[in-house]
Amino acid sequence: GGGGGTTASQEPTGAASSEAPKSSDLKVGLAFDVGGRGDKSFNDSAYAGLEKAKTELGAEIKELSPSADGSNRGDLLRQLADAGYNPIIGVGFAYAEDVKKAAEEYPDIQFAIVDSASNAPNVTGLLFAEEQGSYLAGVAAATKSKTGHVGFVGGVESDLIKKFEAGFVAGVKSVKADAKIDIKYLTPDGDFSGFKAPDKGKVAAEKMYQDGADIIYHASGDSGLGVFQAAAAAKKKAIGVDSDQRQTVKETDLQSVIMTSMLKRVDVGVFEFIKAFQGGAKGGSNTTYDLKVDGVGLSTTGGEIDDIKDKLDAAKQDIVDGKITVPAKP
Amino acid sequence: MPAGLNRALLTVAGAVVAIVLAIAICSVAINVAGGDPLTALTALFDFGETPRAQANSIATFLNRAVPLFIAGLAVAVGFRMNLFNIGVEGQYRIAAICAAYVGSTFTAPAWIQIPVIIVVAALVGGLYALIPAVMKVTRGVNEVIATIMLNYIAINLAAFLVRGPFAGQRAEGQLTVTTPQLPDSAMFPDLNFLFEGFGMLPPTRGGGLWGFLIVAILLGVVIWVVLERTRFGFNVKASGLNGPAALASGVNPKTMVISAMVLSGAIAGLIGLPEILGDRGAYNSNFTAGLGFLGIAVALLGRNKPVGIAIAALLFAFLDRAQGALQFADIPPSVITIIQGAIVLLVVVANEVTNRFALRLEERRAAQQLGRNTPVEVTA
Amino acid sequence: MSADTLATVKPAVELEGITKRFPGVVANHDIRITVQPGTVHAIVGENGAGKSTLMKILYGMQKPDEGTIRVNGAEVSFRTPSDAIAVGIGMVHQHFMLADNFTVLENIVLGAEPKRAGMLDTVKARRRIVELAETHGLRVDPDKLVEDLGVGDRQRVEILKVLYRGARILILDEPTAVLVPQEVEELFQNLRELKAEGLTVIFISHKLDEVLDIADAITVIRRGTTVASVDPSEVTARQLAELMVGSELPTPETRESTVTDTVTLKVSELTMPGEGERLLLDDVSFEIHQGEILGIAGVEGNGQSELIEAIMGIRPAQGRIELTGQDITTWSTLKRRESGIGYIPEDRHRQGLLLEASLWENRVLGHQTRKPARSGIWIDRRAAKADTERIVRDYDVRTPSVDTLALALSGGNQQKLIVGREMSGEPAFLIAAHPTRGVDVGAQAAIWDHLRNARAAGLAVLLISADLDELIGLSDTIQVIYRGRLVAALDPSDITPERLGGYMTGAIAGTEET
Amino acid sequence: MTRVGKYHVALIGVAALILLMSLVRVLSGQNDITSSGTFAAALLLAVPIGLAGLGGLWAERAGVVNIGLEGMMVLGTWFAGWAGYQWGPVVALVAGLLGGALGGLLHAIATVTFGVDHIISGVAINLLGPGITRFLSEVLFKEGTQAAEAGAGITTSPAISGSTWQVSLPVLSDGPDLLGKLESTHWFLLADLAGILRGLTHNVNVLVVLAVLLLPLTFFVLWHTAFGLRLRSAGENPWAAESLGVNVYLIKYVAVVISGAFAGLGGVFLVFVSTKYVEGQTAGRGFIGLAAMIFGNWRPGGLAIGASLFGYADGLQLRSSTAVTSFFLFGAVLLLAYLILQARRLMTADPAGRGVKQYVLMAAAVAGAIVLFWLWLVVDQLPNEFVFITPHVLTLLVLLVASQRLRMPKADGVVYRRGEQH
Ligand SMILES: Nc1ncnc2c1ncn2[C@@H]1O[C@H](COP(=O)(O)OP(=O)(O)OP(=O)(O)O)[C@@H](O)[C@H]1O
Ligand SMILES: Nc1ncnc2c1ncn2[C@@H]1O[C@H](COP(=O)(O)OP(=O)(O)OP(=O)(O)O)[C@@H](O)[C@H]1O
Ligand SMILES: [Mg+2]
Ligand SMILES: [Mg+2]
Repeated sequence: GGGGGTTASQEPTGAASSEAPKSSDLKVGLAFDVGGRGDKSFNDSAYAGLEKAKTELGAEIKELSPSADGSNRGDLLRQLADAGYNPIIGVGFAYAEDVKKAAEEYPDIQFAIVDSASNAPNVTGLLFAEEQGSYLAGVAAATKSKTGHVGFVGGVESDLIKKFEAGFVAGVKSVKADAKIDIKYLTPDGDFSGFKAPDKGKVAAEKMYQDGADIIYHASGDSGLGVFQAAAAAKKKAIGVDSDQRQTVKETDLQSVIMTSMLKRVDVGVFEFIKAFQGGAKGGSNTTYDLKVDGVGLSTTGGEIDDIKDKLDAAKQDIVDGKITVPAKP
Repeated sequence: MPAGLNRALLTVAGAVVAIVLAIAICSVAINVAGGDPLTALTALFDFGETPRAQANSIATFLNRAVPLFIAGLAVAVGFRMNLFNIGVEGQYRIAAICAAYVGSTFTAPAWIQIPVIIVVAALVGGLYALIPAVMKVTRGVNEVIATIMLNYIAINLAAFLVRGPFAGQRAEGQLTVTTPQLPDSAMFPDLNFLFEGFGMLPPTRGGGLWGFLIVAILLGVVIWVVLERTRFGFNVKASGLNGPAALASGVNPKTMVISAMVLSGAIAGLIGLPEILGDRGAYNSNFTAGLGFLGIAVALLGRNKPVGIAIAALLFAFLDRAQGALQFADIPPSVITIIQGAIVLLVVVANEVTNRFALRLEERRAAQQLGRNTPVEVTA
Repeated sequence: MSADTLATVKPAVELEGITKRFPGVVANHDIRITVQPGTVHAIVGENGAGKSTLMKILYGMQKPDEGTIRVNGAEVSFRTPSDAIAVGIGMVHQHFMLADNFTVLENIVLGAEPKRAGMLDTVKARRRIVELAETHGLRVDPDKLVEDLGVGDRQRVEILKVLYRGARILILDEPTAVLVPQEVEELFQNLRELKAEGLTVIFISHKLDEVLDIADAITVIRRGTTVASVDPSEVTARQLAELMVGSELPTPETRESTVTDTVTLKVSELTMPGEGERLLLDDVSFEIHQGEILGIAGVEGNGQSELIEAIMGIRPAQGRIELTGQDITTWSTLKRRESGIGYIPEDRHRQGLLLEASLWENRVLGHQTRKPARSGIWIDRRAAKADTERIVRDYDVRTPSVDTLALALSGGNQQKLIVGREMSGEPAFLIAAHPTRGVDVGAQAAIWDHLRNARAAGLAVLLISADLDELIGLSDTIQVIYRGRLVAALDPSDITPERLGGYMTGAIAGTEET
Repeated sequence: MTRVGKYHVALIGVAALILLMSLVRVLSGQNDITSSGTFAAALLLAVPIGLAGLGGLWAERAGVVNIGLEGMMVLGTWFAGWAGYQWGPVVALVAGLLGGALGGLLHAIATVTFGVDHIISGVAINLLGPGITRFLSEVLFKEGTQAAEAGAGITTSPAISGSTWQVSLPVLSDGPDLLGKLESTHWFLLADLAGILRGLTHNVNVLVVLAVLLLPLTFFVLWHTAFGLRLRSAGENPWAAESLGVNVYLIKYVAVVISGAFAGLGGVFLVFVSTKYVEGQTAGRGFIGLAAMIFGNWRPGGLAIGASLFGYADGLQLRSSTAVTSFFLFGAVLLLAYLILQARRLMTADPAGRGVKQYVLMAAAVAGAIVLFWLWLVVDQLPNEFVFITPHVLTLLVLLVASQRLRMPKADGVVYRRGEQH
């Protein structure tokens, strides 16, 4: 598979490329996960990669959002295929089966799926080592914590979010083996309202702060807003997720509580996949965006973790070198 | 003209006017949003260019209609008796996971395997609906609250089961939690040959038209017969129209509450099966949710009658299908939800207006007969 | 302004050329009535003649298509009842218009609430009500819930509602239909007092004796038009009836007795507990023989409904019920019906009909498990329709077809359908609760005939009726029920309605049957 | 029972409940059972439910069933978010109210003017609410718009500008924070009382105060004013009301619009809590509110109890997954109390009064108490899925146990037309 060895660019999208857009007959289709474009998160990040492909690779792009219940995911893929798009990207692990089916039905088209493994010869799995990034977040939290007590708020208790939890816990323990870690999920798997419940996030975080936690890592979508609010009210810290939330969150009082964010560069994954496709790469394998390729990492906006940069770099190096294997399951 | 036909014509006319109005309202919205209503309208009817795209579109359309239809039936059985089963949502989820799991525990010829799964789903759905029914009958707990609460409980129970006792194998790197894969004999044969019959290119194996459509049609007929032709159906209708009168006529309201609720739940149990037996082959955490709530709209739009529900389900599915097409035309797909809501509202308004009109006609006939004071003629 | 002369008093109400059309029906046609102030003016006419419609027009609930209304000489045009209330008109409706879950006080002040600082001034309202109640002898407790009141009390509340608004013109649409003679007499006493105070009363009733008793003037309406205005001192009830319908007033008379020795229904020691200490049914025992009609007399709310529902198995009660020798105490309603109990319920809309279903479906109701409506698990539609057609023929139900919805039928025709249905099961025992309530004279006679014929064929009937003439005329024996107990067994051949009323209200102590 | 009697019984009930909670807390060591944090969370979670329930109450008291509360609430959240980021919280409040009221108006037009079945109309509004707001977001919050600059996405609005006010009881729960100090002593009963009081009075959003005040206000308006009497009469017997000159249509319109406004206010509250509109943030609270209203027997007091119960259980499970297991102990103690009462009655009552049923019930209670106590001892941590459903299960259990004498307004859900009565 292609793209595996490429170094992911650190720049966010939109950075004007010196390379002039090549005119090509590249038609890239992308199907979002529920929530669709404009969610300021996961989907938007994927879109950023797509847009970059448009400007840098001259691709013609089409992006579709599923219905609110997500029942038409497979249909969207087929529509894109029928309309002549190739490659086609499904954003989110929920696309796994639909991509598999579609890939069987359209063997001449290349597919990619974000957050799930390849399951057909013409499917590329774009995997992210969230647990590695979360490990670094854990290291940062444990090092920065004065009380030796940190917390984790997960939006929905799905295996994806459990990866975040597992990495975070491992990271914290690596620094302080006896650290206390509070863990709370907001809704069960299958009930995605946990990503949209700032009030619940706030209640859960408040409790952790009251009990003495001073840094909370959240992987809970929009519910994270509540975590930040609780942090601001308790004058404590929080760690953001997916994008650099110190930049994406616009409220200044909340920005200052976001010590760092665990970055998940879906944009990089999407862009690199398209680029590799253009270069003739075929699917059937996975590309993992891990610390090695900076597919995941910590943001440094605000400079709050600058003082522990050495420690973080060391941890990162250990992971990249394989000295530490971060568990993906709690 | 016979009163019945008269009425039916009026109803149809009212519905058409309402749908046109709903689309008109949305056109205005689309216009305001900077889109072109005409493009949107074309998108609604755009089933794709290639024969394959068309076949896919038709399959999507019908595949969506099937669970909506079943959901509508489930809700309607309750409504017929003035029982508001808001809990179809939870019932079908629990039923789906149990049926998917039970079906995966054994392998038998399809003609055994599939019926067993269907029966398990109906049983579990019925049992889950029995809870609010018993609560209502024994303790007078309002079924609306009970089923609302049980919906949340069902979501959690299913989440627990699918990652705990009912968890199945999954491929490395796959994050969706799922029940064990059903054996091939459990997969409902698809109906793709139909496309060939119409001279279209059938979708490839794995996609296409779910065979469960046949079950849904059969179910519709059976429910129609049960509701319209049997004693049970009569009792349901009587209890719904006038509880005290039904009681005085010897219908036991408690039995009726329980049986109607259980029947409703049993039908609800089947809602998830088209997807599971036609496509997924398992229950997983991406299971389509919300069909129970849509079923309420479909049932009411179809006036709680199987034929009406079928039409309503097809209409909803037709609109849902266009979500992709609309996005190709750069129109926000949320207009579909607006059209659906507007149609529900306007169709019932139109229905109400025409109903009144028809009633007036009927009463006028009755009054005229009286006025003439002629011996009343009864048609044989 | 009308050119009234100073010499004559202005009429309280003048209706001129009132016409009201409903789809397909002319309910009122060129009606002319003049009501003098300070009088009781009766309006009579058969069912559907248009009396209620006319009154609703006068009360602003319906708009006339043509015609003028003058109140105290001034022409008025009402859009809503509040306009009518404003000029001093009040109406007591044919059916109670009360909110059961409200107190008497709330029911009375609704729409004319005394306020203080934005709040409902209950103190003032209560004072006013008590005052009114005392001056007019309409005693009620303002803080009781209406659902706990009997019919007589409810009627009083209705009248108080009107008086509370300071109405000078009272419309009473069949106020006596649910009252026993004593209560009627009490009501009339009140009306006379009101009249003496200068109030005007418009009074509608089907009981012509009452009309002759109370009215100062009578207007007869037939088919929506005024056909005569008569002086009550110059007509007899019979003449009045002829004016109304052009036929004689039938009386319910039993011919020779058909009572046999075979006991059809035996009820022993039936007891039903109530909410508090009081028993709804207290040790009720009686027998009905083949071919016998047992009438139960009693003021509404003394346990009649409970007795019927206990016999039907709708409400649980202690005691023993036997039907043709079999103990049916523990049977379900369905089984009781199947074994030969017919039931004409007291409230046809509530317990007797599916208004939004066709006539033939209403024929099936209560007979789901029996021929001809049933075949196996199916409803036999064809047979049910055919049998409904038979009922329509035999009982003269006026309807275009058996597929017509029941709600399109007038009350009398609905009642005839129910009677026909209940007879069609060839029951051994029939409960007939108010079988002719709200039914006009013609239909009434037909229903009585059906009951008599069935009795002659051996049917045992439990008859409950507020119409004492009917009760005395039809019954072979009369039992009086008072506070859930059977207090007297009377012979209908030597009892007057007045005396019967005395037993019913507890004024005459009962001769306990042992 | 007289008014005073009822009031006293309620007080005794509350006292007994607090005592019981205190006991369970001490026994189980789960301080969260009565901590100020739990009660603050309970308040936060109960208010939107209560507001939605109030919306339901107003409509249903006037005879219009309102299943569309969820949709109206969604409208409330969107409009509050949209107005809030531009013009601040006060305008957000007004806009959210109006948004909900708009949904109410639609419901009123359909049900009152056109006589549409109330449930259909409500269901349609539940479709329309999310549809319209999503559409509006797609148009007004899309990339390149001013809102997007301010931080909006298609699923969220920008944060509302300016802050909402919070109030505390001076001295007691703020500053010296006497209650807080008392709470941290963990003394039996005293600490519990302090925790509860502090939770309900520390840093409370003004909107919470407003919402809580709306309950007695509703009671006052509906049961003690002329307007309220007319409104309720429209729900009990609109024909009677009409015959007394009450404009039933108008009353119903007003009631249903107010109903929508309250649901919208619930939405505003959610927006204030999260400082912005988030798509899907209502998460079925309209339905829960409806359930709370039915739970409360169509009365503001009962509704408050229903909403509080739900909010409390939800707050507790969010704060502490382990504290939830104390409900086993709670149940066991309750059953024990029931047994003691029954046993005393058995001693005193005459033998004739003892039935088999009573013994069976008592035996069941004994068994139940043992099982619950055993569960409490054995179970440390329930699976999360069972923790999440605490409020729902609790609501069902309370409904099962409480005697069911629900009485909805008699003409609730009946399609009323002027001059027609069947
Ligand atoms: N709302 C209505 N719509 C259509 N027709 C009506 C309506 N109300 C009454 N009618 C017609 O008007 C006629 C007069 O009815 P009305 O109720 O005034 O009779 P009534 O004299 O009061 O009879 P009753 O003695 O039974 O009370 C009825 O026969 C009916 O045909
Ligand atoms: N709401 C209504 N709309 C239209 N027509 C009505 C309405 N109510 C009654 N009618 C008509 O009025 C006629 C009589 O109805 P109503 O219920 O007043 O009977 P009634 O006058 O009591 O009759 P009866 O003589 O049998 O007692 C029926 O023919 C019916 O068609
Ligand atoms: Mg009548
Ligand atoms: Mg009348």
